[in-house]
Amino acid sequence: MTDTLTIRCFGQLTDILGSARLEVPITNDSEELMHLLLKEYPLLKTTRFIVSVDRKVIREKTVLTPGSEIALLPPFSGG
Amino acid sequence: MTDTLTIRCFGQLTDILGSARLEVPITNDSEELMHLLLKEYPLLKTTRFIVSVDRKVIREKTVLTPGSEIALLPPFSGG
Amino acid sequence: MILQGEQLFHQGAIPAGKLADYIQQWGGDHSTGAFASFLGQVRADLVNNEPVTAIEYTAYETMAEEKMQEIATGVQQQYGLNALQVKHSLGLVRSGEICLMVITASAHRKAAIEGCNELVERVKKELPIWGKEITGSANHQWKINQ
Amino acid sequence: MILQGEQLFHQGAIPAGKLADYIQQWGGDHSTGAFASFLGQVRADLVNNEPVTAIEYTAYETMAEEKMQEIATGVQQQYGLNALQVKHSLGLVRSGEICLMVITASAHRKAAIEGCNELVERVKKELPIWGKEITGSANHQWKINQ
Repeated sequence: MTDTLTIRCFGQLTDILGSARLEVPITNDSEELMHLLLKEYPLLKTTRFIVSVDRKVIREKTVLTPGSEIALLPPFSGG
Repeated sequence: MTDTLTIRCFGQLTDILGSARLEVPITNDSEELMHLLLKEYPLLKTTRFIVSVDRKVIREKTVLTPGSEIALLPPFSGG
Repeated sequence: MILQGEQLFHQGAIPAGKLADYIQQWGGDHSTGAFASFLGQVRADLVNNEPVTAIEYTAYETMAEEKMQEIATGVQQQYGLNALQVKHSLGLVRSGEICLMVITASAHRKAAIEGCNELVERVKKELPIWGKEITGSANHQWKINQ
Repeated sequence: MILQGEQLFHQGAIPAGKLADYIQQWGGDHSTGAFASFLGQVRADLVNNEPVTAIEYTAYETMAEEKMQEIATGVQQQYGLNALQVKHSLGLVRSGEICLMVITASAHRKAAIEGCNELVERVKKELPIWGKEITGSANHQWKINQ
């Protein structure tokens, strides 16, 4: 067990943050995580993104565990 | 100048009439032609078809000349 | 670019590779962002309890070519297509083989897709082409478009 | 037949010939009467007065593959498709090259065409894929789907 969460970033977020991965101390749920992320990485406020946990987009507060696969996803632009 | 009209037939009309071409004495217009054709070839009454003159479908009475390219077209079934 | 001076009709089944040929050729236009295509294939439908083995296509060729030019010009202008092509078989096409190919190219997907659909509908409704469905026992019936 | 166990992603530009390969392969199903396809190509649009020379695609690959399976299963059932395939590029695709290929097979044209359109829309809206538009002067901007 680890006491940090690794968060994957994609698209323009990798430009904005200068990295494709962020590390933060573990939080209980996705709402706590967002508070923490926006405090630690204020540049996140400059762009739109949604959050996925275990490869599913989440719309509501979601419980997190050290094994959760978390990602920040800016608007999709495939095709 | 010729005193007959040659009429091309397509699709199931070639089966019904046993021929891809009909010859009839010249008529002044398409309405007279239809009367003549239905009298000479009563099997034409057994199927639906439309008439083209010079490669355009006609919907109204059309004047004919010996040079008119006339065809009887059963329902299209391409594709 | 319309029809590129090519004939509408193709003797026998249309090879699937023709589709790729047009796309490669038209890809040189870098304002094109979308290709839509439709291929019609002869199905082994049951006719009087026997599967269709082939369709034999005949056409009023000169009228069909003229009408196709008129349709192509109209659809090209209406949808703002960069290119379009329609090929239809004449003669025998076996089940599992291709009898109709329609392809469009446009800047954006909506025009390419809608233009392609319109071409398919109009080809089936407006071109003087007839299909005779042939079954194993030398029987046949004339195809009816729905 | 769905996706045939193949990967969604293709490294670099998608060769147009792939389309013909699927059609030839699927033509063996004589209940299929219609193939519809869509190809997306990188356009040389102007970005800050410079033409786009390429798009570099990245993706959340595992999530995209899972989502694609879910979309494919849903669309296959909803439209009664005999087969479907979606391929999307990863990495650099130059303008005039193909970045997206969607193809469907069905008994009748309506299902093939509508199923193909739905797949195109959902691929663009729902798959976690990002395109970085690259212009000549080493500049870039992130693509925005309309």
